[in-house]
Amino acid sequence: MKKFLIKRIFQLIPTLFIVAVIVFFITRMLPGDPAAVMLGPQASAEDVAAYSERLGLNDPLHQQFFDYLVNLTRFDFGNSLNYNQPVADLIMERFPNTIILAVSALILAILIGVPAGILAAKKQNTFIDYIVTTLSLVGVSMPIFWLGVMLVLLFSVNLGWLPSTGMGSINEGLWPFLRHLILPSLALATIPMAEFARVIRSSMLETLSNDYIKAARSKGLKETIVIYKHALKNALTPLLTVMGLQFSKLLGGAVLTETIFSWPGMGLLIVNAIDRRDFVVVQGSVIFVAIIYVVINLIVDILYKVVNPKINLDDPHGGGN
Amino acid sequence: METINEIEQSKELQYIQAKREQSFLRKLLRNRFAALGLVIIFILIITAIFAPWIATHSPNAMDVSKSLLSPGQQGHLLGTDSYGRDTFSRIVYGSRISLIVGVSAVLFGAIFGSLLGLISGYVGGRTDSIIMRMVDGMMAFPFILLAIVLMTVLGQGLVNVVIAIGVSNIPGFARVFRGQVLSVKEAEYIEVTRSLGAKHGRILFKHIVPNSIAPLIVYATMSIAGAIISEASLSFLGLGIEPPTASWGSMLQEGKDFLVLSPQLATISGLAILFTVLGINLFGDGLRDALDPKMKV
Amino acid sequence: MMETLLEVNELKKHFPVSNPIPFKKSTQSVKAVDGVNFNVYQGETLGIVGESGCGKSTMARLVNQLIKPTDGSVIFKKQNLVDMSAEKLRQTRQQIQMVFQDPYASLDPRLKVGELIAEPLVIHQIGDRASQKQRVEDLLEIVGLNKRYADRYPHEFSGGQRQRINIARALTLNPELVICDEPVSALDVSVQAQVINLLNTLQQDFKLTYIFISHDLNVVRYMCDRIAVMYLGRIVEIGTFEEIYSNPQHPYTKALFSAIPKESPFEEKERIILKGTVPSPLNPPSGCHFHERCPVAIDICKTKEPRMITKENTHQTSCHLAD
Amino acid sequence: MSEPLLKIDNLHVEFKTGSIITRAVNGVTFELNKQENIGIVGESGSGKSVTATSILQLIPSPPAKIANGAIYFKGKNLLELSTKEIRKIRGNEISMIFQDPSTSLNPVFTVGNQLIETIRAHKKVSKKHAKQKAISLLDLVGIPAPDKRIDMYPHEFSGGMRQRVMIAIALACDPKVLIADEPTTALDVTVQAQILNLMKELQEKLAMSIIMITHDLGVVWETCDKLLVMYAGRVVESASVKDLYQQPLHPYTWGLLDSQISEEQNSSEPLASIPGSPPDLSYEIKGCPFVERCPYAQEICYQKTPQLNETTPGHAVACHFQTSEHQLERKERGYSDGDTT
Repeated sequence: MKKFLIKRIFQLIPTLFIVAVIVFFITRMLPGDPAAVMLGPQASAEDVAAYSERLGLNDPLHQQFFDYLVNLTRFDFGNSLNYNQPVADLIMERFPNTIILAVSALILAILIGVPAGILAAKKQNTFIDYIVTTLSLVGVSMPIFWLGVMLVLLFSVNLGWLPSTGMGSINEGLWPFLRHLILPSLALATIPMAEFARVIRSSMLETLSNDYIKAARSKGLKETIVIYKHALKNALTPLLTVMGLQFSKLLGGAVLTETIFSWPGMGLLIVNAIDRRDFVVVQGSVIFVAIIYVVINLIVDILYKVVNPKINLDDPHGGGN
Repeated sequence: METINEIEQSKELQYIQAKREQSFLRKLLRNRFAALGLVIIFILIITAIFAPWIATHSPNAMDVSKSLLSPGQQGHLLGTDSYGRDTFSRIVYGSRISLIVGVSAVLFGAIFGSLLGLISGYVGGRTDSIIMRMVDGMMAFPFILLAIVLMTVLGQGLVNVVIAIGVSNIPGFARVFRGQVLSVKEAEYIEVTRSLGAKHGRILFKHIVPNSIAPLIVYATMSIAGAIISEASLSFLGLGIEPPTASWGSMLQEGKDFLVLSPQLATISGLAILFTVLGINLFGDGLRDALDPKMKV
Repeated sequence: MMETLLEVNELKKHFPVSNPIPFKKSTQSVKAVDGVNFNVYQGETLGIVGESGCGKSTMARLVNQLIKPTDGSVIFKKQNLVDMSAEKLRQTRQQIQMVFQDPYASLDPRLKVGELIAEPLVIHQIGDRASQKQRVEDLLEIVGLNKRYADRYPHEFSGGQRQRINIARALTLNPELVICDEPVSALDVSVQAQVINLLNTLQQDFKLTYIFISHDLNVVRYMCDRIAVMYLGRIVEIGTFEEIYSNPQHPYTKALFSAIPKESPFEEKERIILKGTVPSPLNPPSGCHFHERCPVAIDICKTKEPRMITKENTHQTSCHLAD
Repeated sequence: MSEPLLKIDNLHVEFKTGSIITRAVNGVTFELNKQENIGIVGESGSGKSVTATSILQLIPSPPAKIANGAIYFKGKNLLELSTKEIRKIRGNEISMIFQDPSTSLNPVFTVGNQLIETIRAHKKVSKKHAKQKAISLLDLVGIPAPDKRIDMYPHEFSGGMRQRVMIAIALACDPKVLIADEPTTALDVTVQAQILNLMKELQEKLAMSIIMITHDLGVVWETCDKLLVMYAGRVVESASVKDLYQQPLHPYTWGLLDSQISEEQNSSEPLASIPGSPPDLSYEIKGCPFVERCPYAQEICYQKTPQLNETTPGHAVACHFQTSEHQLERKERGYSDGDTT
């Protein structure tokens, strides 16, 4: 386990480095003088020159890159022109909101998607299975921004039950908070929910065809034990991968959901920053999301070990006698 | 000798029948869902090709006096938008954008991605490590975020949308193809071919690539669905196709502001995306099952 | 004495176990083949027996350089394959062909049987299309298959037929040495007998030399002139079958023979039941690799590696007690 | 003779894939007595494993379906039992071990867990008591340090040790019948010897009956009293092991016996083999299923399917020419080198 952790952490370094490189060069590829673009057309030449100097844009490229890396390691993403505060502060302010949204969507997706998938596998080729399969296929094909708009149309515009935008403060009580959370998290949960149902269904079906399931039945175990103990735990491994992947996607997918529902999270921050050409914020936020993404993947890998003892993470040849 | 011939004959018959049973197309079409998907895709393609004949109006013709008409009013099948443009015609023309972006972005990603995957998987060792770390790095951006950032840099426009979505597709293809190449590379028949003295080129293109391509085709199909959604998302965020070109995503964005007055604007453009993507996914699922029920993508 | 076709000296293959910390060389390795010596004579069949994990399959691949050895030499017709240039090796290897265990996995499912059998000719640019086609038809006939089968795909054949296709393919280039890695273990008994007969007929007809790897002692006994018994990466005993079978020297060989199931319900068999299981090649026991499981081990076995000693004629064994 | 412990009566099992129906088992009948060991041999696709898994109804359904027949255990027809009732028999009165011990143990649970759940599925005992019993079972099957090994995962055991664990699980509730489906095929020869030895010992100790499914006649000679030879989903010959070895009657059995390589086999003589391959069971078979490969085949063999008939007490064969009127003369090495395919 220790060896594995060391190995994984070593692998993070090049990945993060490449992330930093990509973001650095993308922002340097921006058309025109970044300082001028950022300050807008009404800025004077002096202002632009001063801002360029402040951003270090006049230094040679390798120097810029080096400074940028050094700042990164200090968790310094620079200052936002628009908000007039450090990007790190902005991120720390917005990120928890995205996490709230993403986690509630994930929970929703697990609570509905996983049981539905198990049920479909258990009742393969029955009416229930067809319903789950069809719905989950529609779910994965769903453009979530459209679903968001439709939810607003139905529940806010037509029925007037739930608010269409903004986030409620927990200080005002649980219900106002939840009222604001329901629609965005439902919209965000749709795709992972459908994905989980599909994955768990197919991995359950695959697991159920294994020899040890036949062996478990031959021991006279109840079908519920065979399915919920023997098959489910084995079927969880692929689900975990997908969960990790989907959770990371949730953080990214929140861009659209947050825009539709004006949810003050990272996604909205990035979209607004792009609108206002606030590239310091874009750069910082994107790197931050990428780091989170990488960390989540690491956690998923570690969880594997917990779920499946056979994946011997220290032994590259796996298993063995 | 007579009996031997009889046996041979019956064997031959069995063989032909078995071959018919196993035919890939039969398997695919026996799956009703896949057939339905194929029908949807077919309709989409027909619509895109014959858009000028199907559309009732010019998609970009504005007439402010006719803005926000309800479906059916004044000969506008699905009404008009705030500029008075015919919604039906814009939906019809929008199919072109979806199809072009979907197919070309995936082709872009598939060509570069599978090339990287092929090199990475076949050569292995340090080359593999370097390529895979790069792919990991690209993978560390949520797909849509990478596309957004790229669009910000590249600016709006059809070609740029294709490039942005195409680039975001590269790491996925690289991973899928690498995994496939790695497993085929270990197959015993590759070892046999090596033992016969075959050179790398032959092993790669005569054996490994043909045997690795099936999952790639399924993955590509599914990716087209994803690319169509991505294009719509970008256009929805105002980062995609330049107005006034009709794109389902931008139509949805416009419609969002008129939910109360004319809800059909947002509803219909979204449904168009949903059905297209659903059709492609149905077909992709069927394709996967027909190629190899055990294959995972 | 017959002419030596192949000479294997101190052949070793250690697979390094990857180290979690990058840029640091691994200290551990799996010693799959750990110092093996033997000769193969023209026209004979040398059997290599041993249980799973003993390194016999790795050795097969080392002989024709599908895997590069860590150490040692493989001398085929007086030429060392190990330090040969890639192109020279490619040419020389035409004379060494392989037949693998799994008849289902060893044929590319996307090529027709005709293409598969002709592939060696295409690779080495021998003959034109017509002559290649003729050769394919001849070969199909030689291995007892209908020549119409050339237009079919491998999945349309049974295991036995596929193994015939594999054999035809190995013969395409008129090799001198054929390495058979468990060629019949995946087949049913009756089919197994067909394939064995075919291999024997071909050996006579084409003056082939075989290295025949198997875990089935009965098959080896029938097929082979000489056998080598492997245990944990080393040869523990080698000799003609009569020598070894009538007078096994190494305790492992004795246990292996005693484990063969009875040939009839009337046979009474004295069994040597070995303790424990085969140790990991990652960490083989000191001294004689077998000492932990050996029923007759003495102190010296734990510390000193036994050397190969000649008992009679060609019969050699590496056991302290046989000294 | 008393009532047999287990009686399979005219069992038919079909597999349906698409429009194709494969008749994997086609009228198998046999009896198993108390403390008897029956071996079932046959090549792949002969229906031996399907027969064995059908007894406890463990074949996946669909695609498989028991189309006809009855399986009597202690007088009850197992095929008529409810799922709950059959569950009480599985692992309790009849248990099973499988070919590949590395896939038949669940990789994510400790062996102790898998043993204890079996015990507790059938006996109302405390967890602690069950664990005690589990340790003693591991000890019984010869696993060293069972109190420690009980908390280990299957992948920490070697192949042979895993099969021992499987045996321990099968024996957890003192079954009357043990069905062993190729229990040593995946194992090395020295390990096979260990396992067969263990099974023989345990059978005597625990007084059970064994159905041994195998393709290896050597395993049968080691362990069985009686032998059924299966071909194309049917029993073609059944007899006591010694009878069958000395006086085999069916041409297929001859081929099977002859293609075994014996010690006396002269390497210069070709091995006897059976030409061709078994028939495709997804087609209606007319006549004797072996007819295409039988060197003695006559007109009637193509027309009529032979029934399994006793020729002498305890020895039955399904061949038109092994009745009292006709008797085939077994040719020495009757199959010579039948290499035509």
